Amino acid sequence: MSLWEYANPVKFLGLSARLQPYLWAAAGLCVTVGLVWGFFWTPDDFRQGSTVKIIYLHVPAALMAINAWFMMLVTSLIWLVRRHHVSALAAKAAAPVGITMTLIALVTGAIWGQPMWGTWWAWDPRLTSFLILFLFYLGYIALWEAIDDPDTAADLTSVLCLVGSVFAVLSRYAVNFWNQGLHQGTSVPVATGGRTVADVFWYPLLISMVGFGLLFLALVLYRTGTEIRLRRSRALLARSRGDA
Amino acid sequence: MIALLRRDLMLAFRAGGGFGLGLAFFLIVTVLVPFSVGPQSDLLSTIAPGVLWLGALLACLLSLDRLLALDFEDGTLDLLATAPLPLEAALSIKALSHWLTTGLPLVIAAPVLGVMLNLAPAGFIWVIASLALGTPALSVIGTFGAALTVGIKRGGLLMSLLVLPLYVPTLIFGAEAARRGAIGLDGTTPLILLAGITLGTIALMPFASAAVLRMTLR
Amino acid sequence: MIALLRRDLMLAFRAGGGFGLGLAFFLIVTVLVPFSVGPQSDLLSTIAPGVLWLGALLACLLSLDRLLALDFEDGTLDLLATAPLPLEAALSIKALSHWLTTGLPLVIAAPVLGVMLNLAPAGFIWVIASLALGTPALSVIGTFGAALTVGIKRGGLLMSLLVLPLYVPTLIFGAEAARRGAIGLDGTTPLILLAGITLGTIALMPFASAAVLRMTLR
Amino acid sequence: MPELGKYATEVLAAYGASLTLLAGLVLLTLRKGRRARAELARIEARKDA
Amino acid sequence: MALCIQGVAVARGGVPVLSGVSFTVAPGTALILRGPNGAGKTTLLRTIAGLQPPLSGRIDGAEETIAYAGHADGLKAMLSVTENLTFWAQVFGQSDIDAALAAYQLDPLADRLAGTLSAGQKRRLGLARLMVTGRPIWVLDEPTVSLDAQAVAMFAQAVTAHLAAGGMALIATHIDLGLNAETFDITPYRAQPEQRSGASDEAFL
Amino acid sequence: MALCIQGVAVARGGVPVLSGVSFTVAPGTALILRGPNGAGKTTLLRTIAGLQPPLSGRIDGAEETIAYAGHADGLKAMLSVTENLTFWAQVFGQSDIDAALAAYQLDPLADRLAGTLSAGQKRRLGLARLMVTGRPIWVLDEPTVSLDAQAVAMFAQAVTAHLAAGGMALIATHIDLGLNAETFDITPYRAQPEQRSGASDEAFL
Ligand code: HEM
Ligand SMILES: Nc1ncnc2c1ncn2[C@@H]1O[C@H](COP(=O)(O)OP(=O)(O)OP(=O)(O)O)[C@@H](O)[C@H]1O
Ligand SMILES: Nc1ncnc2c1ncn2[C@@H]1O[C@H](COP(=O)(O)OP(=O)(O)OP(=O)(O)O)[C@@H](O)[C@H]1O
Ligand SMILES: [Mg+2]
Ligand SMILES: [Mg+2]
Repeated sequence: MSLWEYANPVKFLGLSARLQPYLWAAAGLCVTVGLVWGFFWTPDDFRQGSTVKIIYLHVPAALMAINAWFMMLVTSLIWLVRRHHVSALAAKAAAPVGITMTLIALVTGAIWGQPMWGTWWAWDPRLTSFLILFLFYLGYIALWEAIDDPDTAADLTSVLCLVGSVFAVLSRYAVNFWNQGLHQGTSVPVATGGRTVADVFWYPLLISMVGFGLLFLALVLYRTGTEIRLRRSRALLARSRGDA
Repeated sequence: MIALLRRDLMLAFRAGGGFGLGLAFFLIVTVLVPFSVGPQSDLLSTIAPGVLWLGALLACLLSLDRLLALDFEDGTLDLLATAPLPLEAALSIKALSHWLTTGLPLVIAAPVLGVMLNLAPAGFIWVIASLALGTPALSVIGTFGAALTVGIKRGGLLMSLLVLPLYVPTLIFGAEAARRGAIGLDGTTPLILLAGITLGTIALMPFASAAVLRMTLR
Repeated sequence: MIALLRRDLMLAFRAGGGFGLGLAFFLIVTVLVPFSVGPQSDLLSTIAPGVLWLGALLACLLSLDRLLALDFEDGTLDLLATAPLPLEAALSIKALSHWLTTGLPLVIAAPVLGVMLNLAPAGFIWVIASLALGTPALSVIGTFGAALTVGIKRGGLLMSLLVLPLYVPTLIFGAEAARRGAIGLDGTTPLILLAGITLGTIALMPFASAAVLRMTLR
Repeated sequence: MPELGKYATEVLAAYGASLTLLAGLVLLTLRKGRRARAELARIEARKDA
Repeated sequence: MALCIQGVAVARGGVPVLSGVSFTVAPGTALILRGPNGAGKTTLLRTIAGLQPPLSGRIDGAEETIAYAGHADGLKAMLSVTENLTFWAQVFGQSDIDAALAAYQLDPLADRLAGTLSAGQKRRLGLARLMVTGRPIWVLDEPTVSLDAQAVAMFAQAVTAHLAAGGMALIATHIDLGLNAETFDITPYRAQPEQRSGASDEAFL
Repeated sequence: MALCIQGVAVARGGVPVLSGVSFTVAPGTALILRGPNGAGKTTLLRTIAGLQPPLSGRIDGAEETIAYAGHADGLKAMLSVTENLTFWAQVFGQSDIDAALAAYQLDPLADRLAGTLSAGQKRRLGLARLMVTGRPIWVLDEPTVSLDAQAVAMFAQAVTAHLAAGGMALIATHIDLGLNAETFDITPYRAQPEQRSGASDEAFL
């Protein structure tokens, strides 16, 4: 049996209905544990004081914001190449989650910036490119909303997602060229090969990251189901109109 | 009256109705400013009040072309002109709904964008006050411009051209009040003048707009 | 190909065709800047390159909504899609004619407006060079945005929202080159990067635009 | 409650804002999902009737 | 009160198209306007509805008494049938839309967005709008475009009921509506070049 | 080469409207498509012209051979009749527009801006455009809308001449064109709910 079978909406609904209880439970558990641990039982950093506690929100949200866009890119490609509806609808479902994550990263970053850098906002490359990512999400969602025909909307938003990704990467380099920043480098091990935070901060952070990832998955599955049902309502209505 | 207002607001919130697009444009313009003038925070904080005013003005301007043109194309304006509601009242309502869906969100968003532009803390209250007092004038004057160009296909750019000069006094007083406030001076005088302009345009412009619209519908 | 270019240019020059409107908008925005940020000449000359770039970008943007929408409404696009001319070529031509009627006049007008904004003498050549290299990219990217929103009524503001983030790299390199030039530094590196973006978009974007347009026409 | 020191406002604001955003997202998602289910059920009932 | 047109001349795009038109529509009666394409029916009706001034002549009884329906229906695609109708009812100070919905058999469509209606259904909604205005004089420009036979019958019945209640109707059309009404052919009133007085460019002649 | 349609199904707005349509148009012949409003004629013609993909079935002989004329004429109001026609001729690699002007008696109007033409004259110009494409297959959607009797005759003559030169024509219309051609009624091919396979939203049913 191939993975593509789940591109059938009914199959997909069945699978996601079976998966979702576990996903929601795991996501709730990890997010709660990660955040509670981080908030209540970690020491303050000697330099940053209690503001390190923001990291348990900031980093997972930032990570998921980027991953959500990446997921949309992949599902858009699948839609354009193989025209599986679930794929397009999953991209549509992920966008609002992604934009919320972006917003959380921006807001927590801004709040963090005030004590650390003495300013809410600086035109640092990483911050700036996040802002641009936010704009891309906005445009993507607005385009989905503006087009009536669902297939055309899926096509157009997919192309926008592809072109937007290229330009988002371009912007990232342009912004780097334009201004050197204040922001920390990454400390996620896969990115640097070793990590720079102490274990006391790292474990709750890791749990929180996993939790945000699971929460993202659960939300996207649920929202995709919603989109499928809306599409089905629409199709049924169109049929009944055609029969009349 | 209430019916017209409610319908316009409802349409703005429905899919494709354009609510929030003005806001998004405002956001984008403000974001592009640092890219174009550079990221130095002191420079940004000097020009912040002006940029916020200019951005709000452009966002208002760009959302004007849906104010009347859609109603013209589907015949609603013809029918409204023959309805018992005076055209002056109808246009005032349209200006009000434009302000509610465009101007008001801009006023509310301005502080956030002010943060991004390093606006001096003393300036926030002045920027908000001047925008809150000034944007209604932008909507009312804009309605006049929209009425002038309603029959012209894709008249957007032409309308900008007609309306922008009319926006100059509002912009001058509004930006002046915001600027003075931001450097710690007292901006009351320009603010009062701005309020005067707003009241004057609200009282008089609808008559000009209605007169112009009657001519275009003819 | 030539026929399409000639027709588009002819239409732009006829009454209501929109030639010069972009230019006028550019002019007005640049004139409004001193009103909003205040008249100090050193401040103005610091931000002059950025303002010129931002003004040019907005003027380009606002003239985009007539690029394809009019042809869509009167059925020309349907007929062009069935004509022997590949749609990619047709869209490249349209982008070219947009550049000739909007971008090129902006490049030519920029020095005049630079004088009004107290642009440093060393900066003129850099501003012109960067605009000349960068505005074609703006037209080509804009054509993509126009193709995305062509079927949407009054899609102008939505198009701005989609296109502006795509303009960011072009704006950054263009304004950076102009800014460096104006303060006497060497702007060659950003200028080369800008040229790279322009060439890349000219080579690749028409395919994306044509694909998108085929989807909307369907 | 841990001792947050002089940065209490910032930390609490960050947690408050983020959790509000997350809760809002989840609630909106669930509400939209329930509405879609109800709508579909209504249409299918009408079709079968 | 009757609608009374006396010696009216009308122009379109600065060029006079009709002159010397006179007729009266009494309460309880309808008048059908006829004439070939481009004769000036639309221009005349818009003038009577007060959307443009006549070049000369008098129009009596048209103040705040006219409900006009032209080529465009004034419907919003993103509002439902009920919302569209309620809006127009409120603009004209009325509140009851049920009679209008029933007369054009729009009840089954009441919750559909107007943009998802077919052309004929849209037209039916546009005509239903007349019934919520409460105005005595209906001025209609080709009301039956894109309607099928059944819908034309609904329309004829609605007009008959309106007339029976003391209303009036002035209808420009090319087809037979099955109404019991007088016909008025505007062809003889076409403005002749030499008669064209009062046009806005007269001063240049 | 003939235009050959085999078992084609088409959809509009995601809903299949026709299925299993098959016919052939041989060189020198015309085919008249008939069917009530909303039957799917426009959708079928757009599919054949290549503007949208069919759901299923084959369309042969339609590559770079079709001149399509739909509801909109693709005319620019601010260009003159000659300029409009010359533009389309050049797009299709032709140069001679005199025959087209003559066939539709457009010579007296040659220097008028298209925006100042009447609806019927605009339509004549739109049809004249077909003659400058040099394409063998004309695919026409209600070509005679707003034409008067004389202009319909001009059109019939132009089609006859095109057929005599080995061309083909596929015409959707509601009225009698006075052409000597076969008729094809699409009503029986309406997609039935249970037959509706291949629609984009099929997966959701
Ligand atoms: C408002 C804007 C901000 C945005 C958009 C932002 C964005 C990001 C992103 C995308 C990451 C993930 C990078 C990665 O792990 O590779 C990150 C990590 C991080 N950010 Fe921010 N940030 C902002 C402000 C701040 C501020 C003000 C601080 C504190 C001084 C801060 C401290 C951190 C830390 C400590 C990390 C973790 C880096 C690591 O992995 O070690 N951020 N931020
Ligand atoms: N914008 C315009 N500028 C100049 N002349 C115009 C304009 N619009 C219409 N005309 C001319 O005015 C005359 C009257 O037009 P009108 O629309 O009143 O005719 P009508 O009787 O309603 O025709 P139809 O039966 O086709 O609706 C026509 O000859 C037309 O060519
Ligand atoms: N945008 C749309 N979304 C959904 N359905 C549509 C859309 N446009 C048309 N339809 C439906 O598709 C069907 C076919 O339409 P089409 O335009 O092909 O009919 P037609 O035979 O050309 O009719 P006419 O004789 O009126 O031109 C109709 O039933 C119509 O209601
Ligand atoms: Mg008429
Ligand atoms: Mg049709």
